[in-house]
Amino acid sequence: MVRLEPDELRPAEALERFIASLAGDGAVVSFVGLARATDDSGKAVTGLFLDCYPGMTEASLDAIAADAHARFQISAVAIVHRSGAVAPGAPIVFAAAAAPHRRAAFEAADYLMDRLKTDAAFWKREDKAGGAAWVEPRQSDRADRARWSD
Amino acid sequence: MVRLEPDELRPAEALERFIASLAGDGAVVSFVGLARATDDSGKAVTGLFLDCYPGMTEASLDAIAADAHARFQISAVAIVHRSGAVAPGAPIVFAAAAAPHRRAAFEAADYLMDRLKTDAAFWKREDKAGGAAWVEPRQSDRADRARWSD
Amino acid sequence: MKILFFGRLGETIGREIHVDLPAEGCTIAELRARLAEAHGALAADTVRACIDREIVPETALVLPGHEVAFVPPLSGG
Amino acid sequence: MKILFFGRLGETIGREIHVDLPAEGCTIAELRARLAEAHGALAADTVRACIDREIVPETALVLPGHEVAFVPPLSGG
Repeated sequence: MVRLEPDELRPAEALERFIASLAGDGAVVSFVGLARATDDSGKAVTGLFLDCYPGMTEASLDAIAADAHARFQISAVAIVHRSGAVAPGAPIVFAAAAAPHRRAAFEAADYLMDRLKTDAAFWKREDKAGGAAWVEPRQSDRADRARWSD
Repeated sequence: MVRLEPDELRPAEALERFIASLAGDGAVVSFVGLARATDDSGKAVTGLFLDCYPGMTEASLDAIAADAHARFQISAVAIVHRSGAVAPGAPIVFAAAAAPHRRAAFEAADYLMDRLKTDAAFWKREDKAGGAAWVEPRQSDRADRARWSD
Repeated sequence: MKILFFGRLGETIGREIHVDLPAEGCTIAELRARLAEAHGALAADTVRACIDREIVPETALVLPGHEVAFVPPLSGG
Repeated sequence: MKILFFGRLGETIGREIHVDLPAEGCTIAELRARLAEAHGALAADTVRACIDREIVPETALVLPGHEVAFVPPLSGG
């Protein structure tokens, strides 16, 4: 269940659908990321634009989901990611993992997000009063990603 | 947002309500626990009964939520927990944490679950073909709980 | 006075029983010993007593107006 | 041949431009050098080239029918 969503992302619906798809797992961990209303320096962000490369972006999400499956004792993964214009406060990403045991589900969801924050094929523009700025992963995102290096 | 739910627990609604209650947080981590269809020895469970002590049980959930607030840089916590008869596969617990940064939200949700699994004031009975059995926390739950000892 | 039971105890003893309490009260230990005569399960030291919905030690004094309960070990959620 | 651009490059250069490719193809490095004459941003070594939606090295051979794109560093999700 990996999907690029050009329109509104509804986390509750995504969670509902994910749970309905499961067969006997006891633990579901999900992450919802909402667009921040400020940038890293505290400046107001009036909107976010997520540029994607059709085909390549989906493939990057699929690869992250497959890596999580290979790495953890999980039975299902979901990634639903916005593309296009996202308003401040609106959901950008829903990522979830299901497993028989909660530890694996927590670790896999954590891993999904660390990977998505650095390796998902998006180009993000923050629109602000002073103009727009294209952003790169934070140093903290790179450090989080490095936690999972083999 | 801490609630004991004697009737059906709807995780998607709980998530929706939790997200709607937030003001500016970027990260929401939620856990959904579903009743297992088998016990630890693999035997089929036909139903689960969660006995609670009105007043004491809610207080135990409130205390766990307060401890999470004190321990992590989070801005909101939700716990919705079933009581009474729960069918196999049905949701038992929804626990969520929201924070400006995802690491705190993940850790707080993880913490909430480890605490709930050992310190929530419930008495759980598994109904099986051979009869019913009241259960205590697993050794693995106690070990998970011990991760957070001061 | 009403005494409440939960979990396995609620099933074997019933959700509540009524007992007469001395006007000057008694300790949990004394109350437990009395109740255990009829309900042996209450003698187990894994069974804890609550006064007004808080777990209390055996030395705690039960007074008229208190809500007293006996509970098995928590199962957790 | 159509060349695609994403992120900041898509904004400054446009989503796509058309160029003539020699029938025998050329390397990414050669293509990049040609395009960079008009679009200096493509000279930056943080800009990576893709063939058929996969990031490729500078030595990769571009042939007719390939989908070629240049992309800035990923922002992540």
